[in-house]
Amino acid sequence: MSILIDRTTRAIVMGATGSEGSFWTGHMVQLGTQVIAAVTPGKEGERVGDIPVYHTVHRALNARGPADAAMLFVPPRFTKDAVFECLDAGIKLIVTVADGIPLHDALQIRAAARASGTTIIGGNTSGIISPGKAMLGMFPYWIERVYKPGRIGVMTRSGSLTNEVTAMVVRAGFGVSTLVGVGGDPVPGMRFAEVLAALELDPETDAAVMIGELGGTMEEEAADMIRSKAFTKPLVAFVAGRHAPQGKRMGHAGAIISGGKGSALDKIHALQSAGALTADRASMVGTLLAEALAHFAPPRGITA
Amino acid sequence: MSILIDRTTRAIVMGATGSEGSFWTGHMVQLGTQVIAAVTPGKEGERVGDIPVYHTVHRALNARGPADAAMLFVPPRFTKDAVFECLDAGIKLIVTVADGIPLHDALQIRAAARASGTTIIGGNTSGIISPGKAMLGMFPYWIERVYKPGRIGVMTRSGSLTNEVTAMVVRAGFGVSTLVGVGGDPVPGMRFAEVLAALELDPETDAAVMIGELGGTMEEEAADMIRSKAFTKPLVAFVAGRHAPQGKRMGHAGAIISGGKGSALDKIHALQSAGALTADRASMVGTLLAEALAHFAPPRGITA
Amino acid sequence: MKLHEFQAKALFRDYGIPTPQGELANTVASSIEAANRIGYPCVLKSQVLRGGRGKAGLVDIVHDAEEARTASEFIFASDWKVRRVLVEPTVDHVRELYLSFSADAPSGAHLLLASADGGVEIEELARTAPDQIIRARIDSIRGIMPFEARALAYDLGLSPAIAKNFAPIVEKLYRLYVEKDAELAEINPLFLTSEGTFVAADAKISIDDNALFRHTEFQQEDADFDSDIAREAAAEGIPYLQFDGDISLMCAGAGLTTAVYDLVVDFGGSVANYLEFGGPNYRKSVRAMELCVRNNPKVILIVTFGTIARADIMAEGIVEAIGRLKPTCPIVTCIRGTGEEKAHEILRGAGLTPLIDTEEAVRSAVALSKGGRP
Amino acid sequence: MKLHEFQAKALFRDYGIPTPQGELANTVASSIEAANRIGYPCVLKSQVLRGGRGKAGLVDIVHDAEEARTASEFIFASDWKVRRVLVEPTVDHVRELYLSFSADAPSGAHLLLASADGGVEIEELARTAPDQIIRARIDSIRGIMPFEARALAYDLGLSPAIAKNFAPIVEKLYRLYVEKDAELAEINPLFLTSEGTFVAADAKISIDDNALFRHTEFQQEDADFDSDIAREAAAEGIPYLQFDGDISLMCAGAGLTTAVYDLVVDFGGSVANYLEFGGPNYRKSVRAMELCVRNNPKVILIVTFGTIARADIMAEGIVEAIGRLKPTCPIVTCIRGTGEEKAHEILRGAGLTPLIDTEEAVRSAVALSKGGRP
Repeated sequence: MSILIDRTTRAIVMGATGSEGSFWTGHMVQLGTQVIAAVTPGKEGERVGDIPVYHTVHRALNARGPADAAMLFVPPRFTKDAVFECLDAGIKLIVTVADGIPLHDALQIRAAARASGTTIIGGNTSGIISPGKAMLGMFPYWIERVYKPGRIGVMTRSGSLTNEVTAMVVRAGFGVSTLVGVGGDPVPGMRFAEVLAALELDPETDAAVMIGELGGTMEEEAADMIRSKAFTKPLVAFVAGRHAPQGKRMGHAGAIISGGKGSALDKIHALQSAGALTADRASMVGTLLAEALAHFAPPRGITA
Repeated sequence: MSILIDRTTRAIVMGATGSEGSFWTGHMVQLGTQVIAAVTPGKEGERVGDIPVYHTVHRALNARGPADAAMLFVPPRFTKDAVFECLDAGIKLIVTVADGIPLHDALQIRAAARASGTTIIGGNTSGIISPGKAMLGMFPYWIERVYKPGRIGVMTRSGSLTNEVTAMVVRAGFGVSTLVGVGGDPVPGMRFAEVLAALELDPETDAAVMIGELGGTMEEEAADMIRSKAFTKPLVAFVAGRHAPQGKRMGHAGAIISGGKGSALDKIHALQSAGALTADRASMVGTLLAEALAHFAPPRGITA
Repeated sequence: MKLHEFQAKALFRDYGIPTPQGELANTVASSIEAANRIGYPCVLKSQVLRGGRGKAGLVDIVHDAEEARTASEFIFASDWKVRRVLVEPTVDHVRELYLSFSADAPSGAHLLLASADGGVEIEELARTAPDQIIRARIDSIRGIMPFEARALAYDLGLSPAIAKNFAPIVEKLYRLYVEKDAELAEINPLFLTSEGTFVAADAKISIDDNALFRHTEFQQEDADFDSDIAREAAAEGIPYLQFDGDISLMCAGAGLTTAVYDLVVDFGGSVANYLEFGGPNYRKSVRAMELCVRNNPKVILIVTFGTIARADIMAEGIVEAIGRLKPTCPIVTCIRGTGEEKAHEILRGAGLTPLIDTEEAVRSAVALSKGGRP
Repeated sequence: MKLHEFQAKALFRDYGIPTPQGELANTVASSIEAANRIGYPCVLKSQVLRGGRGKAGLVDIVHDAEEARTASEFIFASDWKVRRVLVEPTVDHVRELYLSFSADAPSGAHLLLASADGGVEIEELARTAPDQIIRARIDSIRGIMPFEARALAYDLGLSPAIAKNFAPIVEKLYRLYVEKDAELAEINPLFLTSEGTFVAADAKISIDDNALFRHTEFQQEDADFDSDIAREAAAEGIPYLQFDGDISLMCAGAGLTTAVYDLVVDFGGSVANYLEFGGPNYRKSVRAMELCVRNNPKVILIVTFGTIARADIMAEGIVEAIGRLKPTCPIVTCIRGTGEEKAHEILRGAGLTPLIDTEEAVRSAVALSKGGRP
């Protein structure tokens, strides 16, 4: 198993006709993802590889049957509209890679996700991958040093850093069950705590790796999950931005200490005191994982 | 039993400090309704009879405990705000008598009711009464010729006509379990079909009387309920406006034939063909009720 | 409150929806001048709120000044009391579409209706070609989103280039509909030109009366009322409808008054006016009866039910009104409810015969209206 | 994008939120003239985007022209590079409140914060008197409703008469916050006058950079950037932060660049600039390196990971940039991912030593920055 996506997931892709969209759509299909339709207004009748294109989500679903998921390669200013189009069609998992979604749009996206019980991943993310099964996003899964199937759930706010950290997971002899990029925005559609809740239930995930960074409260919420025993598997956390100066945005829109809150050190402290293992450097992640799993008695229901 | 309200219902009243509000609040209490608090912004600390007044719904509930229902004596232009204040506080039954709620406000009220699973009765209604138990509204229950407890569920779009028709129910020897005034507006918060669904489940209701009128589609939806066996008890319908000319609003904002649809005759035809009994005149309602109940084998679960 | 076509089109232009560049004229002479300025062929459109102006010959395409004169003379001389004519250039077009927003009561959503086959009444279209009508429900709290306008355009079968021009018209009409609290905002026909652009050839907007308090920009004109009495009743806040029969109704509540109307017709009578007396207006007896009396009815029929509006106060008011207005026609009263006994005493004191059964009262009124005895 | 106080207050006035009637001055002389016109006492407020201007003595109440001269001379001579002073009358007030809107990420709502005890920083208030802060979450799809503003007013303990004046300020600030796509809209302090009315004594507004495309009314000024290089990087769309250390970072992705920043400091080095190279900018090697070179760094440290942005293309670009810019400092490269082998070939061909381990690369760069060997 894995969380959120696997070989049975039927996905549509919005914006698959663009150059980046078609590149990654091809790779998603190569990895095993069932892409049943593409949606680009004005391009119905065209094809992306073997995938037929429709003007709208409804038309795509009418023609091709129901979809479980939507992958959005849509510019940030049109993302809210695309997300609501998917919500309107009842799609329950939406992944958006757009970097630069307006804050108020992101708030409405998050609010709609909560109200409708939909999982919306992103924006500003590489997406989600269950290596060897399916991908909705932009992971260079073909680099074996970095992406290997396994039993570690990974969640991350960063794309580039994820490659760095998962390479360390692989180097330590582990692989990844599902990797969820929640994205680097201040208001992500899905939060770490929600990923942990899913990983907790996944019998094929033994432990979690969190790639966090300064800004926001997601790492603290994850610590609360551990403290309240809502997440009981080992968690190894790497939090970037320990030396980031107050008030400067470190690349990601969400990566900023504001009002004296959200420093990486505060987060590391919260995680440590909840019982998580924290890595100061990416290179430590593999060792900590091995250590944690050696001491960890798997809870009931986890298959060996 | 009864539907929606009874002696256990804990209600707040918004606008109870006005002259009409305080008159009817007094009568609601006299009839047995538990009114736990009144809400009028700016008047916290005052009292309406024995009932303490608060600035806001939240403050009222904080001080007096949870409420099941809210009765609104609030002018039409402030009704949407008051309804959303109650929704925000989690109140699950809201009755608003306001006559003249703007159409777009009414649409949002109806949409919010559906989204949140709340029952909103009105606007432009006399409210709801379970005679002998409780009342949220403005019924002259003290006129015994008209209001008597019993086993007939009544639903109506009109206040004045209800007195006329219920008097006939009483004259025929019956009484009322619960009377729901859905109101005379084009977009009521609760519709006939929804009242029927509740009456169907009420073991203390043997039959229903519907006081309809021209305009809208509520009577047709009620006919559909009978046709689909979602309502299986006898239904006697009186539909006003059989001779109303097309394109004129007959008093109620909702009482208009538009686009050739919504005539009383169409409604009567729909009801008849679904198996309802229809009364051309109010005076026939009692006879038809007696006739229907004589032939009706009460379904499983109805107590004698 | 219905807007005239020229008012609705002015709103369209405010919201960026293209319309023909017309001129308003209020005489035969100014109509011809406008037509000359605009050039021929052009179209003369009577500005009336009633439906059916086309069938009545009140919309006419004219090809020269002579035709313009004939047409506008016909229009201004008609018994429709036309006061204004909108003179517009004709617009070349390749297709007529239908587009409207209105309320969808069961869902609480706004209802978006469109058809690639406009030009006829939507009701006729719904009967003859229901498949041609595309429906969408727009969340009234969230509001319309671009994808909804786009989906409509494609579901109408428009080509991508034309869909791109259509979707903004949908969003603009929605904004107008919402911001102006319209019950209905309709473009029918919406012309598609050979260049792929859109022009609203007609415009129907009805503003929600209950929301007029937040739209002081809309003022009902005197001429928009059915009668002077109707206008005065509206100013007074008394619900009133003008008819031309024998019996003036003065009844409490919309539902009861409507039911009484039915009974009058059932029993062979006819109604002079519908008037709601009671509810918030139950103290306005004199004013209400005065409006009835001005219709010279054969009978005034009063059917009410007292609640907080006490029956005895109504009875007092009626007696006072009779004293001041001295109506020459018979008056039938059926006043029940709170204070009923005292009310009947008062009515008897004034020589009236109070009844308590609505049907009996109506029968009596109908008999009196036909010159019979009650 | 942060707005200056005078810009934010102009927006307040557009939205009907009262502010003191101030004047903007950009020289000592014009400050004194403004103060003379406004009358004494009045307040001189330096218009700077950094926090802490009060503690730095850049906000001053003056009681006569002489004090105005002394204060404004001090302000314009400070090393804060103050270019403008807002001169405002002082406002009599009986109380200072706090009011703001910002985003609440977990709920997707707008966060309304208020306190009857304003004047200090909200963070300080949160620490010292958390009970004094009233919070409300405003549905971002439905928007604020009057009851929410009213509830806030009463929960702050305001009397009915004052609550009636407060609630509209809340709704107006919300409208501004939403319509201008603000990340933060804050009034602190919000003065309550002895007449029971409100005046915004300060104004803090930050506009969401990602939404600036729909707000062409806001233009970043050159002087608002940390450096000329930062301004040029912004114009180019290259994420860039100005520091003053030894090592210029030129790395792929925000997370990795931030992690490299941490490592540099961990290993005892210092950063000259943060620069993201890669992602959409991976073909901008020459421009990116030029920006780094202008900081005269002791080392340029390149750490990237190729995906669709191929490592070999980045390597080619770097070699081209070196050829054109001929930087005099050493360059450390750590380029991995798609096209890695070819990339390393290219780098070696240009005399560089490609590394594949980030930590090794950072250690090497830090050593080089201290004059050591890698």
